[in-house]
Amino acid sequence: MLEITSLACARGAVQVLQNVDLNLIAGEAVVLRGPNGAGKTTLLRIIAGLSPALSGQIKCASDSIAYSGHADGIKTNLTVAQNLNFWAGVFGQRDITTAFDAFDLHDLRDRPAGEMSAGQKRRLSLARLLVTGRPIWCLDEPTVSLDQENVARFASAVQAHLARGGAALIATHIDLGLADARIFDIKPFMCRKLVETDPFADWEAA
Amino acid sequence: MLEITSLACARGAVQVLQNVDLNLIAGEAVVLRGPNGAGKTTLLRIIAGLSPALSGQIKCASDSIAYSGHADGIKTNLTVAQNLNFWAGVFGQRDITTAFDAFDLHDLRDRPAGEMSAGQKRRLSLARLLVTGRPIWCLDEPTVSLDQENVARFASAVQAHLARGGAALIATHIDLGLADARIFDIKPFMCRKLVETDPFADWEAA
Amino acid sequence: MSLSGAVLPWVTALAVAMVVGGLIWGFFFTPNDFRQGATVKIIYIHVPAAIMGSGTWFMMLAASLVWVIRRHHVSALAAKAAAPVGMVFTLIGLFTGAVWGQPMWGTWWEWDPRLTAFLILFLFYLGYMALWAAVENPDTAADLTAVLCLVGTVFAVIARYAILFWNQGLHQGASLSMDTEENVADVFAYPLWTCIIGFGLLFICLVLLRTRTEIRARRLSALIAQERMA
Amino acid sequence: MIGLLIRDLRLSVKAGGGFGLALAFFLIVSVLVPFGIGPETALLREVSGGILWLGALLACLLSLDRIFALDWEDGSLELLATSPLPLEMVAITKSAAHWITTGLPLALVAPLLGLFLNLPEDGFLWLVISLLVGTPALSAIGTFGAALTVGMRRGGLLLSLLVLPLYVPSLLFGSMVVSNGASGEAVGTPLALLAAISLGSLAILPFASASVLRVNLR
Amino acid sequence: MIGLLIRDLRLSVKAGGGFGLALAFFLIVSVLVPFGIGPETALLREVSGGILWLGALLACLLSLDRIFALDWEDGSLELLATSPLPLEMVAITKSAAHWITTGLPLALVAPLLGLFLNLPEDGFLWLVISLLVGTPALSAIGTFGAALTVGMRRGGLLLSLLVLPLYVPSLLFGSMVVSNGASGEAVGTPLALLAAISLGSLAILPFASASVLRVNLR
Ligand code: HEM
Ligand SMILES: Nc1ncnc2c1ncn2[C@@H]1O[C@H](COP(=O)(O)OP(=O)(O)OP(=O)(O)O)[C@@H](O)[C@H]1O
Ligand SMILES: Nc1ncnc2c1ncn2[C@@H]1O[C@H](COP(=O)(O)OP(=O)(O)OP(=O)(O)O)[C@@H](O)[C@H]1O
Ligand SMILES: [Mg+2]
Ligand SMILES: [Mg+2]
Repeated sequence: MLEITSLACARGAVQVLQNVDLNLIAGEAVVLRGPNGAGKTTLLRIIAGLSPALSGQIKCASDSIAYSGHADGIKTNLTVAQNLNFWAGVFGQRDITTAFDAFDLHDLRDRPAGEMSAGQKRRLSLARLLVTGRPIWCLDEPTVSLDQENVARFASAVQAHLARGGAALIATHIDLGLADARIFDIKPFMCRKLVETDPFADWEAA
Repeated sequence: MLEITSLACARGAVQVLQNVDLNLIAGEAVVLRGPNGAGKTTLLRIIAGLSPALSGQIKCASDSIAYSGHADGIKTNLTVAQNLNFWAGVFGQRDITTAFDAFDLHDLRDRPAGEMSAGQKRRLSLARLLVTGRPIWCLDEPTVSLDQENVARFASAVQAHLARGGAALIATHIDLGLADARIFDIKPFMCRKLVETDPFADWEAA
Repeated sequence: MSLSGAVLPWVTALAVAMVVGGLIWGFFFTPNDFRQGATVKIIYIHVPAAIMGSGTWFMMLAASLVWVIRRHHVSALAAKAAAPVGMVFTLIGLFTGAVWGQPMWGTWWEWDPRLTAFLILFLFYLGYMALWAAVENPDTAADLTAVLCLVGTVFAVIARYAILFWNQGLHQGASLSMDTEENVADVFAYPLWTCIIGFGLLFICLVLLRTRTEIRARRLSALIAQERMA
Repeated sequence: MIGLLIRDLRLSVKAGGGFGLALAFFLIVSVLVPFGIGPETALLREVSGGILWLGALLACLLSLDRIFALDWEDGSLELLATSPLPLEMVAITKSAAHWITTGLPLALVAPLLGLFLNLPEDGFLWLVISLLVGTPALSAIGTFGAALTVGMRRGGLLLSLLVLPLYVPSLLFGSMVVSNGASGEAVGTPLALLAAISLGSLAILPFASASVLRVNLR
Repeated sequence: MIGLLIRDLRLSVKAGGGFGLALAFFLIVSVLVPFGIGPETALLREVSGGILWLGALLACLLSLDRIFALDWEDGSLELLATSPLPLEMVAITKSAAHWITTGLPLALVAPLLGLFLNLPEDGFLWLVISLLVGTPALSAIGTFGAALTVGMRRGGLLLSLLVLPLYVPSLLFGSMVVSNGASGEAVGTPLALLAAISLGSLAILPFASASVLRVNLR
């Protein structure tokens, strides 16, 4: 579903990853690992199409990626249901009850999203993935602030998504309890060099 | 060092904790556990003096608590060293090198804090604790976004703090690797009732 | 509650009686002024509304002080309840003044000190109400608006003084004070006093009513929250 | 798209009176002007049309950073950018929501403030018309400015600095419509130009906004 | 405290010209005014003092929400509240930093803009003096307003609505000093009153600001 070949990623003026090759097939979950500052967030943002790659290719069907980053993307003034309904509308979906079921949000349905704890907000933000209807999930540390029970809930939501023929690429530092997930360590691809060593060198000569 | 007796905590108009009794002695670390939305953040904010308690007492020396919440409290436009120097100044400390050592920030010293990854920011925010010079640390999910190596670094910083006669109260969902930390589960103290069931009921009668 | 509930109908009745009576008296049973003609009759609405417009702010100030010092919940709600009433009185004062100004001074609006100060008072009401509306937690809102009311009062007084300094205007001086010679003629004064007292009673009854509504609304939301809890 | 519009309107209403606040600010500016330049009616009458347009412009300006800032901070903007909604559409919708909560109510309430500033009687109609025709451009330009500065966390000043020069033509023609209208001169040309600016901005600027948004998001 | 002041100043410089932006806004407003009200020299001369004061006030206003908003968002404000620094001190320091980055440069550059607006010659000195004396009150009042609305995420409008009526006395006395000065009348009384307002605000408002900050933080 997603095919990445010899991708080079930069953040600011510094290249942080090189030669990344990664294949994601339907029904597969890949856990992205790497120490702090390795470039996981950078990689995911590039795959989601938010940042441009330095070089290399990313092949996937257009409009097939659902991205979720460090921030929750929640409107604190709206209720949980309003938040989710909005995203469902944007992605042309109707049904938000599966999302409510998956993350046990029924009790919080009419709570203003600002009046929730960190973990509750996170659950709402994950529930959004289910209303995108998109096959490839690119998640950046999705389980931050979640307790054990909710991490398990998240894991089974991912499993269900895989069973439906979806795929997931998940950056995380903790163990998610996804039994047959492939681990992809980006440590070997790390590099630190300046992107443009001297962009105006030829101008000096000219 | 910190003595909490029959504390009741509310968030908004809802009481979330009741009858919390907790003693923290010098050299001791207590890990606060509880499911999402239990009231850990609420409790820590009350102990730190940010929110008022509903009832009950908190006894500790004044100006003895260093609080660190979900947010990092980092100025993205300043460098790492400037950020830390500022807090050192506010707390009347001088020396920031121990803090740099403890969280291995030397390489990042002159990096603008905004150009760091989530985990690197978190390390900076934890390093701030060391420049407060305060004995009681109240930390709300301090290891969010940290990789294993840095969680270990955090654990040894806490150990060193305890060895210096400090104490720590840490809310977290993951295992910190603090060998002899006492676990304090707040689940038994959870409650859900309205603070003022009906504040003006007696006015109706009057 | 039951006390205010018992008092309320009587105050309301009295207020309505006095306002209607005073207005009818003033409108139909007083002579036209020799200079101003029939327009003088606006006075029966304008002056009481203007008095109550500024009076309400002082009542809010007092209620805010009580809240800050004694944390008496009803006083916070009373201040909240009074603000829209005061705002409307102020608006009526401004509006009737403008309508009166058109024939008297030839313009709808004039940057006269009293008018200007009144307009600023109107802005204070707006800000105060906007702050109440903006804060969700009622206790937080009460605290913030109380401080705003205290600070606002000081600045409103300074502004009043500043404006006097800035422009000496066209507006009438005090014409109902007890000690001056040139009071309005008694034919005008009696119905005017009736209207003023009537407006005062109207203010009391509106604030009582709104405070009761606020209390009930608070109880209702508490009960709804309780329901949701269960 | 309708969903986004509704959400934005709902948010600005929830946030304590989307409509009311722009109006209140407009009111205050119009009230402060006489304090600055003195209460003489004749003087006020002469400057009133321009001052009202300036006030409307400033009221618009103050609410600009709300257009994208909140969505940026909480991460919604990234999510919108990866959604099926094209960013051009997002930009148009945001302009529309901004106009509905500021430009439209400003235009409707302007005559009242005209009274305070002693606007000549013939000017009232033209004031409303010029604001109705001209404020969409203010919203579209403002959206572009907000897109340019999103995520730069430097208060509203940089934004104002970028946007104000772009507002000059609208201000110029807008106040010309009012002053010509008030003094009974022909208003056709400035009004046509004002409308042209609005239509042009609405047609072109959403693309510019979307492209700078994309740059700022990466 | 000095540390906080230095940090704030450094931040506003880093954030793309703390000084420059207020100035630029001031400049633009002063330039827009002639567009709004027309270029007649006599008319401009008459309104210039007041317009300059108004421009300074609006430039102040636009930068107000920066005072606490950033510290609130990134959690620094909570940390400051739990630090040994009393919140009253924080409020004073914030006012001072705001004044140094807006009020002070505005006062210094105002004469230049006076030239654009044909301010009468005698007015220049009094313009500078009145701004120097009056703007500290604007910063202190603004800090109070920012403390009242911190964390309310509703753009600058609510803040402006709360703060502008409080600015009225300063604006009145300030522009009175300029216009009296320009026309050779006595400026003593309004100047003294302006100074009194500034001193009073600086003495009292930090306490009010600290108390509302505490309420907003809980
Ligand atoms: C929009 C315009 C006006 C406003 C905002 C306004 C406001 C006020 C206010 C605040 C008062 C003071 C009430 C008090 O506290 O004693 C007042 C009283 C009064 N106004 Fe006006 N006024 C306006 C226009 C006019 C006009 C055009 C007239 C008549 C020519 C007028 C005649 C009076 C009189 C006779 C009083 C009673 C004075 C006294 O007994 O103190 N007003 N008005
Ligand atoms: N805005 C930025 N500008 C320049 N460099 C940046 C920026 N953000 C991050 N970096 C650097 O790019 C590198 C990769 O960062 P990235 O956020 O991708 O790491 P990560 O793997 O997600 O780390 P973490 O686990 O801490 O979230 C880091 O070394 C970081 O310091
Ligand atoms: N601003 C708020 N207003 C009202 N209720 C709130 C607010 N914030 C949180 N709550 C509620 O208070 C309860 C306790 O929240 P708190 O943030 O203390 O939980 P927590 O233990 O820190 O959870 P987490 O592990 O998810 O961070 C939750 O049920 C939450 O829904
Ligand atoms: Mg990351
Ligand atoms: Mg929490």
